[in-house]
Amino acid sequence: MSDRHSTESIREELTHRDNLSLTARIAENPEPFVWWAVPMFVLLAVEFATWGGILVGMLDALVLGVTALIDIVVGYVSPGLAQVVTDFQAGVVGMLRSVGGTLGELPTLFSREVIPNQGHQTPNGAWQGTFLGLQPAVAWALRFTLIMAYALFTAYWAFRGWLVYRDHYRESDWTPTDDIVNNLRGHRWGQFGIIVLVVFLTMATFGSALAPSTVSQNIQSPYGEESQIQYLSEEGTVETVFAGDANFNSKSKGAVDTNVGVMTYDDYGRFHPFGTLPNGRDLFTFMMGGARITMIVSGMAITGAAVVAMTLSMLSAYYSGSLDLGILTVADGVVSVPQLLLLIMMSAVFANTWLGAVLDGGFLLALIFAFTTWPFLWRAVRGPALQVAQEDWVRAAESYGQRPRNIMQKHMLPYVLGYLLVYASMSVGGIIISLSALSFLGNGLGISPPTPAWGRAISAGQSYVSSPSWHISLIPGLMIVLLVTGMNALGDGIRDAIDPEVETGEGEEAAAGGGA
Amino acid sequence: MARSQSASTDATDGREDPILSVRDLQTVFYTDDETIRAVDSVSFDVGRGETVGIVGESGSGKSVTARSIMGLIESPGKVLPESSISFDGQELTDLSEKQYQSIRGSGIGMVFQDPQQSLNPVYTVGNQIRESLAVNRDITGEEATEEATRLLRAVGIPDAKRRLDEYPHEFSGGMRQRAVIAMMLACDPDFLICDEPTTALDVTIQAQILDLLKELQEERGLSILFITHDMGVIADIADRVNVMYAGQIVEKAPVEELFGNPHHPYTRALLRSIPGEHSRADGLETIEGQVPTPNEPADHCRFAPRCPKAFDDCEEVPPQHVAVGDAEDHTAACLLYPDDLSETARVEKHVEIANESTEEHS
Amino acid sequence: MSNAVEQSAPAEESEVLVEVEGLKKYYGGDGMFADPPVKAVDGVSFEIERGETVGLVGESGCGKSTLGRTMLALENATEGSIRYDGTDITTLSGKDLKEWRKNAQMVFQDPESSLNDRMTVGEIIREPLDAHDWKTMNDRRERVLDLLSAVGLPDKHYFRYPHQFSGGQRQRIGIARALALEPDFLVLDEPVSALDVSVQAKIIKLLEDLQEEFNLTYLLIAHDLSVVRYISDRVAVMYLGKIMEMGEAEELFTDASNPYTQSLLSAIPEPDPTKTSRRITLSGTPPSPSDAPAGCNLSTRCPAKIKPESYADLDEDLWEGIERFREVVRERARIALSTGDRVRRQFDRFDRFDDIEESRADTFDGIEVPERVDEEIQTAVEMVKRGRPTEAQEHLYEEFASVCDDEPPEMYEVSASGRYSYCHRHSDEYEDVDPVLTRRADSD
Amino acid sequence: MNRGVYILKRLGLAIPVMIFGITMSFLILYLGPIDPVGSILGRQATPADIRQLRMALNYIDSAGNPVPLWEQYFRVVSDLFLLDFGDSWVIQRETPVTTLIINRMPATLWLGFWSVVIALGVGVPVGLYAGLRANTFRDYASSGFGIIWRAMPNFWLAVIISGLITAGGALSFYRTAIVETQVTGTPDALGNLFTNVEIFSGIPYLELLFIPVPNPGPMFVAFKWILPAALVLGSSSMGNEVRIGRTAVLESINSKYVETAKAKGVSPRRIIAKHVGRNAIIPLLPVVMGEFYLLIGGSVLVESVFGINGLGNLFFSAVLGPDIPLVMALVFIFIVIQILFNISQDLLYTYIDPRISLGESE
Repeated sequence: MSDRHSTESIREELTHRDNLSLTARIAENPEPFVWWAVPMFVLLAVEFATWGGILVGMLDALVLGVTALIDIVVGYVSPGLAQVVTDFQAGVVGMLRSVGGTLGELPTLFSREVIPNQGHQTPNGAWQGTFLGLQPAVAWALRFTLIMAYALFTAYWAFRGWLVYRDHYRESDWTPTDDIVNNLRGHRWGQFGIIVLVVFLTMATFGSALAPSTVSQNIQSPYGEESQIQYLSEEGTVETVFAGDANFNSKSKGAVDTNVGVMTYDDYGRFHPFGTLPNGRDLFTFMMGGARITMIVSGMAITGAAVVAMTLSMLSAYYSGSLDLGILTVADGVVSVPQLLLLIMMSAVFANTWLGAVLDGGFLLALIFAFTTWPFLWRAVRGPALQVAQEDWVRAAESYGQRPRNIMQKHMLPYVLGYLLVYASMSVGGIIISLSALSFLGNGLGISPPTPAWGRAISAGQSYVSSPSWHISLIPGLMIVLLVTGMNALGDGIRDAIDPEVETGEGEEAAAGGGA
Repeated sequence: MARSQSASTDATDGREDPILSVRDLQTVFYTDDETIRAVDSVSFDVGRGETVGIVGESGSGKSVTARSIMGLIESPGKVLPESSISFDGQELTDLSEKQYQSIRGSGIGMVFQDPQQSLNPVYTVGNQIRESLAVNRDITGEEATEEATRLLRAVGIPDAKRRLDEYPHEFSGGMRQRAVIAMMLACDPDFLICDEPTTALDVTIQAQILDLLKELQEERGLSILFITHDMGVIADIADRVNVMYAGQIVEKAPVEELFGNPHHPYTRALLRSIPGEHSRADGLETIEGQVPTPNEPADHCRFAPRCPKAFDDCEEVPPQHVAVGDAEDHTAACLLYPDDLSETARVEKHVEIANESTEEHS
Repeated sequence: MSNAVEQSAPAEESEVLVEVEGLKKYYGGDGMFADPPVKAVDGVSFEIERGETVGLVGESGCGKSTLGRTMLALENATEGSIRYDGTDITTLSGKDLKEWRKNAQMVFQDPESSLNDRMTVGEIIREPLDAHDWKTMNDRRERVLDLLSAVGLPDKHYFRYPHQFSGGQRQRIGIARALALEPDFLVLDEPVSALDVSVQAKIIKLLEDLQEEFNLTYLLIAHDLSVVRYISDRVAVMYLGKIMEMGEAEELFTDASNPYTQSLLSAIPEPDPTKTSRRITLSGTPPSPSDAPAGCNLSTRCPAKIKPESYADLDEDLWEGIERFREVVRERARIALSTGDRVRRQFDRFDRFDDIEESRADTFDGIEVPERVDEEIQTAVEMVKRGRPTEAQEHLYEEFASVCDDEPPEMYEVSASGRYSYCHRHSDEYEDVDPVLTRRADSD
Repeated sequence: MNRGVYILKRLGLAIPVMIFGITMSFLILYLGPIDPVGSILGRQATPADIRQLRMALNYIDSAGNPVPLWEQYFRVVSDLFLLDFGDSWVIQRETPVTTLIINRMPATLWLGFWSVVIALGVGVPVGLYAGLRANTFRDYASSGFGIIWRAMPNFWLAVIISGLITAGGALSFYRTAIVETQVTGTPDALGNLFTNVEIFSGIPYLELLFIPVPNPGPMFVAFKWILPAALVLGSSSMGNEVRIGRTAVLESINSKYVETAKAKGVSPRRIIAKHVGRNAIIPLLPVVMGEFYLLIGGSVLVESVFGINGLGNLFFSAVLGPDIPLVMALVFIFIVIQILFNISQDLLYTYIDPRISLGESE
């Protein structure tokens, strides 16, 4: 990282050239960029359909949810206008769905079609229909490993992009971000958090390809047209059966003879890495479906809460006084009702509205979580925000007449953002736990069945903890523990990276919240 | 005043049997990618009943010197085994943590820079003074309270008895530093290290504290090692002065001699960069460049890159302390001295002294 | 910008740039349960002429920084006016205020916290220009480079972050930022106090050069008197929200009139061990700005305080003892009693303050106390013991207060050069400061 | 500021908070699309029945016009503040809400009490220990323990532990150890934890006074019964305490006042016991007080898994009911308790940390 500029050229560049943008710099020296961008393009292209699919899915949910909200509000004022909103919604969603459908047709490199793991044994013992005739377990493991490796490598390559930018295109030879990255490089615990996050995001994105079966075949419509499977019967003939019927005979009900445990095959030649549920469905497939909804809901919730908390903390720190007191009262008011109680109340009340149907109830839950979480985040970052507002550079900006909005954005936000990230990643654990707690309680709370939700699996296995079917409750719980620990680790990592001197976590317990 | 004729003779007498004798003190800090020689071969004495000053800019290693003497250097820092700190005839560097405890307080007391932070906020001032008494002098109960009141009164805090029951945050800055001094006096030390005790205070309060220290020294025969960055303060309080730069002592001299007849280019530049009574017309002298972080062995003069009088050998030969000026006890570590020799002779002399001292060690 | 020097025509030399009149800045004090207001600045008037440097010195908490900030309209003045080139800036708001802000800027004390360290040096210096939409982007960048070289930093630092610089360099960046909008007036708030001596000298030199180059007017706030003396044309000494003395720098430093200025000056340790100046020690600590004395601000600590007529013959030591004892009682009056103590006081069972006897004995130890004084003291002691220190304080006040406790003094002109000082002793009625202080020093 | 005035001021600030919380709950319950009438009467209800019930529930007035929302609101809120909680609508028709709550209270109190005691008894010592042994294997082990406890969902832990204790589980010996007990359901021994000794029996009025004397037998049974549930309920607080305790100790240990105490010659053990200990408690206070918060939320889940008939379970069924008066009453009580806890936390601060003068904390 030598100085790219001689003193002469700096003055030249800064004062005589209008275009100093990144693209101009890349055009000047394209080689490193190309070396990075081409592999990145290939990486994205081989799984284009998956990336596109998740993007479209999220957009779809967002459009549905936001329009539904607007609809409800507008509905109070003018039913006619509400109709317009509904029409708009139908149009956009229809379009998104058709795009999604087209994307679904596109092949991907690591799909179950390319490396199939569902097949049946022929009477001579060989496997048919699986990848290269491998055992389903091996074929599945191969696909699983390849996808994980792909995802981790893609994440790394994206980071490489930053390195390329830093080394070749950045004007400064050092920025505070470099320190943060360096600190994280020596922070094993934080790295553990990052890896956990990437792995769970992979599960959410590639869930259907990671699982031995698909949610639709195995869980949502096991008696659908496409849910027929072939197997080698005890008589030595290859039979065809609905997945639902096969599920019926693959239940894990606690007794030795009615149990399909971890890493075993059922009678239909299907491999179950995590065993089956009491209703015979594949737990691993269920978990992957659960991962998707969990990551989407908790991601949306924490983003919403963080945006509110950030805006309010800026306002309350910059203006302080009665505005701060007002926000404090509202925040305390929200917090005064214990969070889980508020959650239960709100989701019970709204469960049957059609806002509750968006994303299988997930959108509503995300809203409720955002509403109950922002006060904790706001409280946690209010301190740092107040501190930054006292800094001399804020006084300096005032002294030359900078607008308050700019002061908050340029001079306060960057500092608070780090803390916000720390507390957000710590609170997201609370959201994940509470989310599965609601699904655990059932009775219309949480994610609506049959969409998989982790809490429901734990609930289903409740009576089998001390039986051969122990896996049903144990595995989903461990997954939650792993994810929450990972998010806490990530929070610790970011905190140590932005502020390696400070060992304290004031406000952490405030942000941790939840506790379901 | 304190430096009357008789006082300085006392000090000379004391120096033959110094209460503290530091030889070749080396304290290093190990970080991930470098070794910082915060204190690099520092030697000086403190005689009985005298005040010795260490003056230097931030990062010169003066505070680390104090902490090394107190045995308060913690990992990743380390006092290297060649170092010797002898207090009252006892070698401190060999002591175990437990033995050191008996030296701290009753032997050597220390007053830190920030009185706000050196008192525990959750205990009353009286409690903390009584703790000193209990630990060091086995005085407890009613007697301790009385002694504590006496001490607070001695450091000039009015209404002392009631003040005992107050918490540190109820004291003003100057009062707090007085309370810290009282707390250290409660240990009944022979030797007191003051690490920038007035830096956090206003001038009028600083004047009060300096007067107090002088008074206490006279009353109790204390020996004081006074550390500061302020040339004015050092001129006011010290009998003898050591000037530190980048981990080393570059010049030592009795105080009048140092201020009246400074020799080391650094000392000279430092004194001339103080605005003081210079009028605007004279202009201020400045020292170019930055104070370096001492992260490599001292095989050259660390001031050379900023020195207006540096010559080639300054980058090659580590300067040694040689006698300069008229007074005895005035030495400077600079290749310009002794100035009655030619340049080559001077350099040779320094190399020779350096070799002698390494031989001594091996 | 090199032609800036020529612009300063001699005609402008004596023109008044800033005129502060009766300025007050109080904090808090409103609301139902509020404590009395903190009087950070309490009635200050002075002028600054174009092109001059006025030093503002005082100990921490004396209100000098608040005064500086209020003069830049960073704080709303509670009372009084600040005229800048004829405009009263306390009345400005919105667009006008923003426009005015171009004229006056501030350099901050701590180079660590005055620069946003997530922005490059270029962005930092450019921001004032951006905020005012100054010319084109290229012009702004050019101006930033010019400013960098004006404060002695190379162009390549444009893309660096404040973290990569030492304290002195960071202070240069702060100065460059303050100069960006070509202001006439700079408030320098302790610009060198966080720096080492050798670095300090360089920044002082830079400030001098810049003043000459751009014809700047400085208000230099500092607690380091040697810096102020070196750089200022005139100096104002502040204590507890008031200006105690103001006048020509050299004259004020060599021939101060106000007892506070004299004590302050005598407290500076000189880097010259051969000098043994008489030191006038101020006793005790400054009272809190929310509880300032009714009369002269310095009356609780003054070394030249006027004695009330009826006690004019009292011995100096005794007088000092009385003052110290009043301080003790005053401190006790400030202690909030718990509910339990209040109840006990109602029933005459209060004994928490019995140790006042000890403090009295302590204070008057070895001093001969005439009976009439002793009586008054004893009354006060009894009041304190009954748990009524406020009454005791009032009693002592009534008995021993002089004009210094009662009335705020006026500003007296004390020299032909227009120096004025805030002290009763300059009035013809009383003996002047110097003989009193000399006598005091001799008796020590 | 006087403590009494301070409490008044805090209560004054709490009122808007309380009103906000109650209004929010009211709006959710009354504006939301729930239909208590339908749930109470079922599908076969005749229009006349419905009309009568709606009248009884104050949704419509006697003329059949809907009661305006604000009128309902004022009625609900004023009743709450007058502590008139009304009758249950769904759970037990026509039973006073107060009776329902009082009946369910003991189980939750017993559970909550032990979960706090266990969490404090384990979490705080482990956290302090980890801080004292920072960056050693033992620290990592203890901190790891805290992190895992924090990350475990209460309900899952409850499922696993109750599952392991049931017959055939790995921990089934727990049922039979010492005395045989159930581990799910409400401990039946709760009814006679205490014997009331009536000291003034027969004397009018005074006979109402009694001294509760603990019954060791039932008490132990009830304790053993509730232990697993309490452990689960306290788990996340335990994790928090470990974490915050550790950082608090570290912060205190690296402070200047600890260094000063060392310089006084105070022994490390005493420094930890006196100087570190009390300062480390301060940041733990909000965690401990915050436990209440976790308890209320967590008790819904833990009580539901362990089948304990406490307030958590009551709340859950009230919400599902929907039994609006019961929900409002419980929310009201929770809000009041929460606010009282916050105020007592602030007050406790003023006792533990002398720096905080009344009125300065927000």
